[in-house]
Amino acid sequence: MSAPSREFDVEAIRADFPILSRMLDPDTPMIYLDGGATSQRPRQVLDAEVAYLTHDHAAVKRGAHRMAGAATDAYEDARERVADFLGAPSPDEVVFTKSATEALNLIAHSLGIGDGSTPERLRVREGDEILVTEMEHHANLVPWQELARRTGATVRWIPMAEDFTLDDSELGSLVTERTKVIAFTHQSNVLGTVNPVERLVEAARSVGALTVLDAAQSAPHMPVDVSTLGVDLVALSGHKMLGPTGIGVLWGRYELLEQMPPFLTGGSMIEIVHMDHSTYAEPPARFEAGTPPISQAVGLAAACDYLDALGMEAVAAHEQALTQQALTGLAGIDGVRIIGPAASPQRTGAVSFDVAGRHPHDVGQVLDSLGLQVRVGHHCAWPLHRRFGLHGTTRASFSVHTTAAEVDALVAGVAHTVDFFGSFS
Amino acid sequence: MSAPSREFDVEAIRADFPILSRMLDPDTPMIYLDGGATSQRPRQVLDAEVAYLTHDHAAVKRGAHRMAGAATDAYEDARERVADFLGAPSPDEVVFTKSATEALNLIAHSLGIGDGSTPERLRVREGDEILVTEMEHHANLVPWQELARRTGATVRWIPMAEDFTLDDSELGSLVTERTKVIAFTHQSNVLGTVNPVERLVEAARSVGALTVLDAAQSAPHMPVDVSTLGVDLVALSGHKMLGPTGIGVLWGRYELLEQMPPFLTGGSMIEIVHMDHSTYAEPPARFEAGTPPISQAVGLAAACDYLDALGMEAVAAHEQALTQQALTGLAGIDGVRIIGPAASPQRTGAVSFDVAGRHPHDVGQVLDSLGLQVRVGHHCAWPLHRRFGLHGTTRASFSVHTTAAEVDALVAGVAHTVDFFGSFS
Amino acid sequence: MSTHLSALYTELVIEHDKRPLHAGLREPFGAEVHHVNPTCGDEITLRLQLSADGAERIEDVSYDAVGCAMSRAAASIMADLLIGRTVTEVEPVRAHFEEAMGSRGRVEGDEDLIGDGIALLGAAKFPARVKCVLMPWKAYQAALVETRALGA
Amino acid sequence: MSTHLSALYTELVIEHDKRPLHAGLREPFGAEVHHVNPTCGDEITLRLQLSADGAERIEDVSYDAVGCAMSRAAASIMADLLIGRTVTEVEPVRAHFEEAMGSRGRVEGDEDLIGDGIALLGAAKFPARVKCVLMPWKAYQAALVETRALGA
Ligand SMILES: Cc1ncc(COP(=O)(O)O)c(C=O)c1O
Ligand SMILES: Cc1ncc(COP(=O)(O)O)c(C=O)c1O
Repeated sequence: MSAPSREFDVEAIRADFPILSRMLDPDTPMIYLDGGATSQRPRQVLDAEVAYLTHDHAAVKRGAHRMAGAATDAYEDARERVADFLGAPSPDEVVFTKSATEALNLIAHSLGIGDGSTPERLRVREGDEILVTEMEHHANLVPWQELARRTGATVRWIPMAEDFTLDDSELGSLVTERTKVIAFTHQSNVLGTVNPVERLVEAARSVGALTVLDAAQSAPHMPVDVSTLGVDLVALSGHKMLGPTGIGVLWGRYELLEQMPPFLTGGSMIEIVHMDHSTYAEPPARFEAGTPPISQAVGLAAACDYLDALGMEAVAAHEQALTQQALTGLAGIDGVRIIGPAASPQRTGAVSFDVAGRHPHDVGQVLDSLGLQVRVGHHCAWPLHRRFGLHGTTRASFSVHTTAAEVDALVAGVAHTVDFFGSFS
Repeated sequence: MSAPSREFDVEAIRADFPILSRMLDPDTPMIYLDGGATSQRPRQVLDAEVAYLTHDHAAVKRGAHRMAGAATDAYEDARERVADFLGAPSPDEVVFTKSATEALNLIAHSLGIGDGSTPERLRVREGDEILVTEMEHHANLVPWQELARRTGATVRWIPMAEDFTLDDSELGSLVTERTKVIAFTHQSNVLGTVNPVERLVEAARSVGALTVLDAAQSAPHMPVDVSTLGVDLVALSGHKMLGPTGIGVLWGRYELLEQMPPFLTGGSMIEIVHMDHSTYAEPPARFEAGTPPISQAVGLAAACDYLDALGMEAVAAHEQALTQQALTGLAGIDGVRIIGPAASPQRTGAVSFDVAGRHPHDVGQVLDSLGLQVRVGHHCAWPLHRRFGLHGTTRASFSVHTTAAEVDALVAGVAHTVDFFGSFS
Repeated sequence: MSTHLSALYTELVIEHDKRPLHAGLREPFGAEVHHVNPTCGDEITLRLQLSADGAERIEDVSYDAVGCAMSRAAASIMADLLIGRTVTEVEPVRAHFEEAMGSRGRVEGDEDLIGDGIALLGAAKFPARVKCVLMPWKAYQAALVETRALGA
Repeated sequence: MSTHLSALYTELVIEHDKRPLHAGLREPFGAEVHHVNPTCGDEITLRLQLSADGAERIEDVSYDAVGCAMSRAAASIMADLLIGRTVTEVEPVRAHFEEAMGSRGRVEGDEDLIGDGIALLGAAKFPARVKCVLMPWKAYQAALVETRALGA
């Protein structure tokens, strides 16, 4: 068991998360190892939202009165805060959506509905190709399938290698002049694999394809700096990075956003509306139809503050240490197989595994009886599981508040699970 | 000044809204008359959300662990609560979206992307017509324009009569065999006009067209019972009915939802996912891709509880009285013209007006200096304003916490505004 | 070990999971259905064969189930309850089982009706598991509808 | 009446609103632009005429502005500041005015540079009004870009 870093005071962090004191049974404390599905919120995030709502709430961008001014300031300050967190050159590159899923849908829809005034680069059409990977979350796969269905384009994918990383040996033939988009996850929500962003960006650039990065599982766990990643568009979720549900982020290079047709339409995204036609505002407003998730933006900004105060490098180091501890511990249990690149030191956040002969649902049930809240199933990455002949896996995921003792409890719990089922004749 | 109804204890209600004690200047209390843009939240709603987040939060529908069970229960109970609030026969007819705007976009997109397996009734195609009204909020206009653009259908509209109600004299020729959809607002967010739902539903039925009701401005102010309204699909916003931002509702008849293609795609809305194709879950899951607004659903359910405890009939009566008080008071000021059906006793919620020779922005600024938070501009209903030769109006909108004294202050404030600008040589 | 857990994973459940009754896909059959639980990826393929005499006697239920112990045990127990009886006879069994499973533990379960199915009721307190246990029954119902439609 | 209000609606602003200088659309012009503030529906059509000698002297700024008192006064004051000077000369005026307006009241404003524009700075504390006041200037900038493009 590796001790948490000296600067990273996990006990102090835990005190910020009210939910962590929950008991599941009178003698079973809750051990939350499902931050990969959704994170818990520190008091600072809850308080920021409540403070906004009890002091400054009003509709944004639409009012001349002072409350509207206060609300608009809160909302736009949150945009600046998120831009800063992501290293974005301008807050105008940050679009608030309801989730990473909506951000990815926004991109996929926008690329399918352009007209003569839209640059070819931003129009996916019949015969074009969209390249994804075999490890994608459904959120970064199904919207592309639907785009392909609507336009006559084709979805191709970079397959998995046996070692749970991408098999990019055929990348040269997968990326062609027909490739319009390469969409891939930064870090797999199942495997923990961190993808080679630079190599994929280079391949995309060589044919003028757009790159779309699903950062839902990296932004909460490691520094994500859009100014150096080289990708064109990035999606992420508020609720996976200590922020509220109901908010996500699309980051995009301004010169692209500026040319992309709107997705959702309605109030606040228009320039002029007539009964028979309308024109649209500049980004980010163009992509934020209707009343946005205002208090949620404020909460997300507070989450960025919280994470930045810890330091994303430190967060990554903390979670890498826990990940290595879990990998080592679990690998020592008979019948347990790690599904993911066990040797990768970069990986953070999640460890998935298979218990021979045991359905993950049954594994999860036994772990739950011990207070261990882990996720079981295909984790919205069904093709990935199918590729490895699995119906599902059990996944433990780590957060800023996870302790080495909790990881020990996980390892002991899995050992107990194996024994438990072994005990039946 | 009419006294508030005996049963309806406004002072007790006000005590539930922490933000109402805000001062704008040391001697200027905030008078919030912009509930039409977004409502404030009672403590009960804030508390419900925080209680959920500090006790039960986890990802919904995806986990086998007990926290996921608690969260799923909270989320699905909220769906039942909202179904009940709307008189929906089944919670499966309630889809959580991010806003009324998204709900309307969902409908408009879904109707445009069907294929051979979709019933003709649910496919808008070239040559088809979509009928809206000239008083629509942009949220119930622009998505239809975009659907028309994508499909080759045409948007037509029921024009306004001089008395600020719909001119349905030509309804017979506007509704034709080509009409696939009639989309209209229940109550105008500018005029307060309540539309003749029954007549429009009848017209739609006579040609087999779908009816889409924008209830964003009725659900907060009067009973809305989908089991008796006769419409097919309804959209509304959480944040306008004392609930959180970041959540809206689409209600639809199950037999329609069941046949409508999905809009947003990704996790939790699928049945089976392969790399090259996917199949989709039944409603409501089919329309809820990704992690939904969980705590916001809990907050919205608490808002339904709050409103139902007051009783929507009582809420309507309270706001109708305030509306009549405002109409009478404002009509007595020289140079002030009511934009809306002054004589309609049904109307609730909002009173818009024009001050001769004064831009609404200037009117709003003076009112703001008095603490009166009213909205100015076109209120996302630009065509409606253009129809009446207006660049904008000033709108005061009322909520459960609005007092007769506040309406008096509004009337006095508008009189003061007229004097103020009259004082310049 | 928690009491919940021992209520779920009884010897009987584990026994049905390990050595499921009537498992495998057989001929003849009137209809075959394939059901999936999208949340966990569990699948069942189920074939139903009714008597040709109009009495709707269930001559065979054969199946291939991929899933957790609870869902596999549920399929095994269900097949054993169904085979040899008429659709009308088993309807109260199905209805009672579904009611008890959906009751979060409030409905006790009548062993005379649902036999070994009693062993599955421990799952009633776990909403996520209720679906697992009911999936074979949903598949049976769908196969019944289809068999009737094909026969008509 | 609040002091904020008297800082916004000075006699000078109301005077410019009532009797705007250089208002109306005139010929000749090098470019015409139309700007809209989508939040409030305010509109300005603005025409710019530069000297043909390469010195980029602003020979005329004519406009039709629909909007609140602040925005109409801003157009009036701007036109008066621009007409007769070169683009280069007015650039520091524009830049300073924009900076002061965006400063939320932190930058005081240099009357020598922006003249009557000083009267508009009361709006700097009202973010919703800053756009109103800057809209004519944005229109001028766009017209300048267009004039140059058409001339090139
Ligand atoms: C890699 C990845 N992408 C996208 C998503 C979708 O995020 P959300 O559900 O917040 O839209 C998730 C989370 O479920 C994820 O893990
Ligand atoms: C009549 C009407 N419809 C739709 C909307 C859109 O609601 P939201 O902004 O919550 O999506 C509004 C509110 O702005 C409205 O007043």
